[in-house]
Amino acid sequence: MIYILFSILLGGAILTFLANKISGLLRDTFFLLTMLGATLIFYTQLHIGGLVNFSIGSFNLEWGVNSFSWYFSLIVLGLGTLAAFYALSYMKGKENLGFFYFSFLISILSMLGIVMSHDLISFFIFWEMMTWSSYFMVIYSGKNVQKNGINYILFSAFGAYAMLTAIALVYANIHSLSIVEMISNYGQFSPALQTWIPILFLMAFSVKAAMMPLHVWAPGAYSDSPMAYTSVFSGALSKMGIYGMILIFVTMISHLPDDTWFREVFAWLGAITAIMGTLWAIAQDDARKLLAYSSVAQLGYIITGVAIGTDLAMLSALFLAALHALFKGTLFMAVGAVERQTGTVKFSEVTGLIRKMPWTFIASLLAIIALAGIPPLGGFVGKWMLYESLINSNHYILVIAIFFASTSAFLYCYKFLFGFFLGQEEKEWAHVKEAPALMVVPMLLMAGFLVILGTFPGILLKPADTAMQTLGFAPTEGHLWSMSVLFNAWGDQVLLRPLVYAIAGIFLFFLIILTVKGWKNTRYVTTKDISSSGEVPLEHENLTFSVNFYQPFLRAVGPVMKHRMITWYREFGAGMETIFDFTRRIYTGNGQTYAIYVMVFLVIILLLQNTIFG
Amino acid sequence: MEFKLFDLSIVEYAFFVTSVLIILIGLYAALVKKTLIKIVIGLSILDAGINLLLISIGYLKAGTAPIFSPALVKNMPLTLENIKKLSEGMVDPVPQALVLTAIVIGFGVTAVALSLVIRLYRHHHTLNIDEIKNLKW
Amino acid sequence: MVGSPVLFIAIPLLAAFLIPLLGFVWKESVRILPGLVLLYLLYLSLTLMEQVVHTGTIVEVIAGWAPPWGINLVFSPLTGLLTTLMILMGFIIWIYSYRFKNIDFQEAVKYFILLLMLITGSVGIVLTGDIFNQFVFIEITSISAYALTAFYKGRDSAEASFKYLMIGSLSSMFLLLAIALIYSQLGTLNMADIAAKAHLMKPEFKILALIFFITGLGIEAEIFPLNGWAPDAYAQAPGPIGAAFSGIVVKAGVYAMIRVMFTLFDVAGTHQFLIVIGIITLIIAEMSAVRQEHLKRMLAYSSIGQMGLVIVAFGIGTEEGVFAALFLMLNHAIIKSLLFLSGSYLVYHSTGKYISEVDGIARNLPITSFLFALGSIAIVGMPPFAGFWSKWSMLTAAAHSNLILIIGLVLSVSLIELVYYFRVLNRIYFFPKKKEVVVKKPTINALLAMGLLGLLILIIGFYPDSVTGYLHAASQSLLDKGKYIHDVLSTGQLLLP
Amino acid sequence: MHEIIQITWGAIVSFILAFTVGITYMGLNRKITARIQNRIGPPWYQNFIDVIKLGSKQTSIHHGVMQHMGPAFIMVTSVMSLLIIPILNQNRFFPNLNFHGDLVFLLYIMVFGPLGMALGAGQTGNPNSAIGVTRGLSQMAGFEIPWVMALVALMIQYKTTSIVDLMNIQVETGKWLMFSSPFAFLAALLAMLGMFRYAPFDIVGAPQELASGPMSENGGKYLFVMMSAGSVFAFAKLTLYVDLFMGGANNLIILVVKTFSLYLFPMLYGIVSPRYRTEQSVRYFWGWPSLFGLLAILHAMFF
Amino acid sequence: MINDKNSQKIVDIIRNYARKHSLWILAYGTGCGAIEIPPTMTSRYDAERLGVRGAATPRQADVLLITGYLTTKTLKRVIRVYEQMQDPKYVIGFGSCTINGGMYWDSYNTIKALDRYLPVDVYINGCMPRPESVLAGFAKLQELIQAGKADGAKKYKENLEWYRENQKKVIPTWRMPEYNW
Repeated sequence: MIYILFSILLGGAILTFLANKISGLLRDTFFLLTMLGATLIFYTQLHIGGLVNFSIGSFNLEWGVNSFSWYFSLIVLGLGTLAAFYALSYMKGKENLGFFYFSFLISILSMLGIVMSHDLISFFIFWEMMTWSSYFMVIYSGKNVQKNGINYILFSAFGAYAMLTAIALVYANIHSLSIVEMISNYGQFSPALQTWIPILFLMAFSVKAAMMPLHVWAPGAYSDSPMAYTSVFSGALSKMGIYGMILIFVTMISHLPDDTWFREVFAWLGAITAIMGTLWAIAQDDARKLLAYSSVAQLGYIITGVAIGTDLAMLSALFLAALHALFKGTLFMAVGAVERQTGTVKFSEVTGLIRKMPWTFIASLLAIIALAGIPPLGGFVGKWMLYESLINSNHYILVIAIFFASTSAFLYCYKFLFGFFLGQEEKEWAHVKEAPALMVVPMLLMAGFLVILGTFPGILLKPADTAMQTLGFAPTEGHLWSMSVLFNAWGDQVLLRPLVYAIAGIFLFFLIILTVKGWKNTRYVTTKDISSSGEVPLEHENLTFSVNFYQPFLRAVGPVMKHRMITWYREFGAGMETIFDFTRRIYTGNGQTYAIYVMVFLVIILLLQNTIFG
Repeated sequence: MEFKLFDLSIVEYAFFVTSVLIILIGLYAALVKKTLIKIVIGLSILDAGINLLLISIGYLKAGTAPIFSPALVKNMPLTLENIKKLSEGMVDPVPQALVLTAIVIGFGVTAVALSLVIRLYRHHHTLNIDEIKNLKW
Repeated sequence: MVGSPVLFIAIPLLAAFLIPLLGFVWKESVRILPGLVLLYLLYLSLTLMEQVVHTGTIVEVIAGWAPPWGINLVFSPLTGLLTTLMILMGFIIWIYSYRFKNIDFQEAVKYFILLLMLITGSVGIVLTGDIFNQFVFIEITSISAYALTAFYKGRDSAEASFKYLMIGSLSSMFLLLAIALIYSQLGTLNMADIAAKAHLMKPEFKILALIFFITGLGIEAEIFPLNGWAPDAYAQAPGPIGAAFSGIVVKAGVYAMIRVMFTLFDVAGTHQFLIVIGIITLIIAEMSAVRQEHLKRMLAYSSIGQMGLVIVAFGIGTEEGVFAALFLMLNHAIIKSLLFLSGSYLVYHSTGKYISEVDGIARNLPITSFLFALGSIAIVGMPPFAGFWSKWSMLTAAAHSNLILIIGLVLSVSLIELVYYFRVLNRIYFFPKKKEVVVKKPTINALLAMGLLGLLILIIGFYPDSVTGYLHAASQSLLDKGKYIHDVLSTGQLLLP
Repeated sequence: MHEIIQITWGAIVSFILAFTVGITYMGLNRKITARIQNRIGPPWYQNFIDVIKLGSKQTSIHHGVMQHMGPAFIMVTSVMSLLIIPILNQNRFFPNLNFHGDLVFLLYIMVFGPLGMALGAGQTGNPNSAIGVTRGLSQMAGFEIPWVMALVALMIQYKTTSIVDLMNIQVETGKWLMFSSPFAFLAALLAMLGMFRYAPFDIVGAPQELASGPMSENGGKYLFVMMSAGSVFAFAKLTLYVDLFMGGANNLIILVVKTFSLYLFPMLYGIVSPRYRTEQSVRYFWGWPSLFGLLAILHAMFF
Repeated sequence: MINDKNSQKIVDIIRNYARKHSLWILAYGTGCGAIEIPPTMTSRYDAERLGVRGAATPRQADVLLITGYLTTKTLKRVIRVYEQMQDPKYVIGFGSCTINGGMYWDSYNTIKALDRYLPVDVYINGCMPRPESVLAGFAKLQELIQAGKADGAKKYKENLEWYRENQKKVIPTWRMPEYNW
């Protein structure tokens, strides 16, 4: 079945690519059928525990599904399918669609491949396929390819090569590429290898998960790929990094004698990622950039959860991972909808779309509430579990850091909603219509799912729990919530529901009061009708406040943000290029010089012959 | 066969010294002189020096030509010992063969080099190698 | 037996001389003949290869003079593999350049003669078991290479050719010196014989000879700092010749060098020396490639770098290392040829061949650009393409020998490689095209040649088992020195014809 | 069903109580401010009059549905925190939803309303509102840090995130937490300044600069609900502080005394203070209050 | 029950009481009269004890205070502000200039009688009126509210066309949103 799944995706990708030459409709049909077919097969035919293996290049490859990978493929396929529907409408009328759909399907395929690989070599192959297929997406727009594209591919390759080194080391030591064998033999490695293998692996994974020193590719890459793909990119593809990290942390780091340091360092890196990502997100004017930095920040929380590694922390990381896919998918789609309808994604340009694109607004509002972790939605459950786990495992300062990040996150959350949907309704955007249904419905579906998760988090917590049991955790049901009282038993059964109902009840009660009272004498006025010292704003006068939105806050945190990681990298790169440029001057262009080099080489070797060939 | 290089008579010694000197002269011309023609000449000298060196390896004072003439092999069965005995007085033929080949090759290379020099001169109007470096870095 | 290894040298040489004659009869035959010859040789080499892998080395004695006196040709799995590769590359290059100089008949005659000579020489370097014979073949290759470099008769190609010639002359000088040294010491020119008797040499002379060999063959194998000629020659030679250089000539040079170092002498420290020199070559070449403005020059530096990588892999010295090195050579030949072939069409329209002139050319040359992209992605070692498997085997070999620093170095250099290849790719695909650029569409046969190479990349990428068997046999045969000596020297104990 | 009725009933009674007390405090604030400024000042019940007047406004306008819902959002926060925070020790008052009162949940529900209202303020299109919101959010990011530090210190020290547990501990030991964890109290107290948005942290709704900021487009019934929510929220916050640091209260009178004495602090501090700019106030909260918070955490970890 | 007449009466009493004692003023400092507002509000006269308090925006305000002469340019803004206020709303003309132009009676660009443009509930005489008279004005307004006679807004609505006509006479470029109450 796995073969069929993969061949459907691969064949579908190629067919879609080829069909592009024939007709657009055929291409769309192929694309959709492939995606739906893969999803259908995955959910109906694939059973957990199934394994296939075959041999290639004298390596034994093994693919299979377990609960852990099932959980992640859930994210990939769920988000992927919705994004596929979205993409049909979003990409309509753009160029190189065959290329786009091809890369889309290939990246879905490679992500599934990653979670289903049971051996390192196919893991790596799928990993790289994921890298280049997503690279195609990053450069799809053709803007900033030389900057963002190269950044992305360079960092990804750096990570991939780190992983390749680790795999080579493992292979050289145990002569097997099976992940299971690597894990079971891990204890027999030399102490140096025991430290270095996880570090190398984690380097690879933290690139994809955009962890702090290695995150600089993320904002550019996320914002440059088409939004239909960015939702998958940020929602699912970055989760592959998390997937790997969880594997490494659970199987390797816990066997290290001094794993505490390891965990502390990574937890802190995650927290710093969260803080810096948040701060930078606040400073952005481009919605895509804002969401990109926000993704970095959100992944920071997840990394912290993974690094802490207690039952609750891991559960929260898994839960947040799925949740992040949901809300960040929705938000990127919303940005895509706005981009498609208005043609720009700058907060300083677009305002007041709420009445023009109400459904998009509702979806983004719900997603933002979930992102901010505000109670009635699912985001709170994840955040709350993270805090509890941090407190339970005595990481107090981390709590503060995470809390700071998530409080500051409100700032950019508000900026997102305000920038696009609220504020003055300008005449410039009066023509804007709601996005097509094919774009709105996936967003609303995901947003609706977020609402349901707020009341019934068990829907996701149960598969997450099963996944964790695969990794060797005890079943978490029932014993996790010793300290807290919010969920004193399983999350969806006890007190969360009354709370959510109470919130809904209070809200509705006061909403009704507000609405009914003076119903006849309440009137709607346009946003031009505001109290601005008696002045009547003219049609062309834009009174929306959107430039330097959080200037005071940014001034307050200025010292932290003065240094940008990317400038360091860029200066490093420039320095290297200077060195390279200098180096190639060895080739002077004078034939005689080359001849002299030959003689010098000869003389040097003759002089050193005893050292070299001694 | 024996190791001959350090078992030298004065004549042989002279051969070696001369050939090394010629090689050095050729190298000097090829590496230091700036004119293309001189460089080509240097390379030719280099070739000549090496050829001389090769020849001198096979040189045997008062050796005979390495030919098994009918007169020489008359009445002798063609066994290994006999052949060894016969060839003792002969100059080693292999280096000569080598040199012949090398001379031919050197000739070819020089011809190509000269044609290239002509073309370079046509394009650059100079023979100074320092000025012919369009291709660099 | 289908045919003997002699045919690999005899037939193309004969064909090369026949070409001008046949040209008087039927002009088209000038173009067709090399192809037929190469196709036959390809068939021959493939069958022989199959045979050799299963039954063992074929040693062909020329003119009945048994080793160590006569010249012999050794068709072992290793040499057979390289021969097959070279013939294959030659054949593909022939397909590519079938319409080359379509109008100018005389030029075409020269071109095909030289091309055949180049292939003959390279194949001869690989096949021969005689060291002086090898020298002769090296010279044949070199002279045809000089001529081919200068083929365009332009200012720059003459310059490149002259530089190549200068350095090449030095190379031949050192080779002759080394041969002279060996001959004066051992009195034999047969490689197997030398290998068997190497311990008889005085150590100083052995090392001296080795150093002369390294210098002389290093020039052909493009190791730093002996590779000053290479970028110029690669960049100025016609596109298919660039491919031939990187796919055929360099391979022969590396083979010769490795043969000398692995089989002829067993001096301690050669492996470390190879590793060091390979890494230096790799790093310097890749560094030079980053800021390169000329496309073909960039490819040339990349080629040099790859050869450095191959040398490092040889330097690991284990069977895995040699396997990796051979695999790298194979992949490099295929991929770099593809890059040269497609790259020369990408800059066909320009005189400067600047990288900046390929902007947005993918819209006009979709297939060529795609193949270039495929090659680029493959050569930086991205799975699931061919380059990945060779890089991977190289890494495992290094890891097995505990050379972890080398892994790090090689991979960080790969990052540099990635940068400059992707910069070009981005330009090809995503930069706005300049209005005035009039693109030259590739001919059908060129597309066929490139497509074949692309197909090979995919085949090896998705099914590396298709070649690994041969590579293993080849690497074993390289390392098994005793078997080589035995195979050669046991052929024909007859003293006289 | 019975439970739901009890909760609803409790909610209504608590709401009325909080509303009354909160509004009275506001009135007293005005009175005391006036007295300090050597004025007679309005009567203590002046805010009741104001609220009734706002409620009896005949017309009102809104700029869209978000603004219409804004006051309901903020009401959710007020009422929910009121329901979660136990009003008296051992739940002698209506237990409502306070089942033990989870601090993390409380922290998050406390920002629910302001954000909702901020959305409403945003929809008005009035630049002053948006500026006010950004300032408010920035300031929130400021004062939440010492506040959370204080709470985390408590959580560490007593291994619980439940408010009720913390109250019980104080009842059992007979020692108020403001004495047993003084740094936490200090940090929380300073954070409270920001929470109440009195001077010097009143730049959010500064009437002279921003025309009352986020509320500038709200009048009539909207302002009425907001004002009620504000006073209820004020009472809820004060009760929380009393519960956490001052041993809770055994009956309503003690509660009122304690809350009022606590309320005097931001009030009096505000009267004599000028106004900070946003970044100044943010930096203020990240300065001494956060240092106290850190000390509190260290204190909790090592003692 | 709520529609019951008696209970409606009680509600009215409470309402009027609240409205009377909670006057949030929007002091439109048009002219020199604005200088008298600070003494009225600060400790010497302390209008806050009467429930008078400044409001920041017209949306929140009950009383519009026109302090002093009103230039034609300002009139537009004043009208705008007035129309943005929520019912019930009152206008106090402050100083002689709002009554008859005062010392600007022959100025070309001040309006002479505010009453022609906005429905004034209470005039405070004086040039300038002292705080005492301001307080007296407030007291008068409170009286009117208590009696339910402060119905300027109603008048304005009823006679909107007349007011508009007057307003448009003075303001040449009339560009205002519709006032539809």
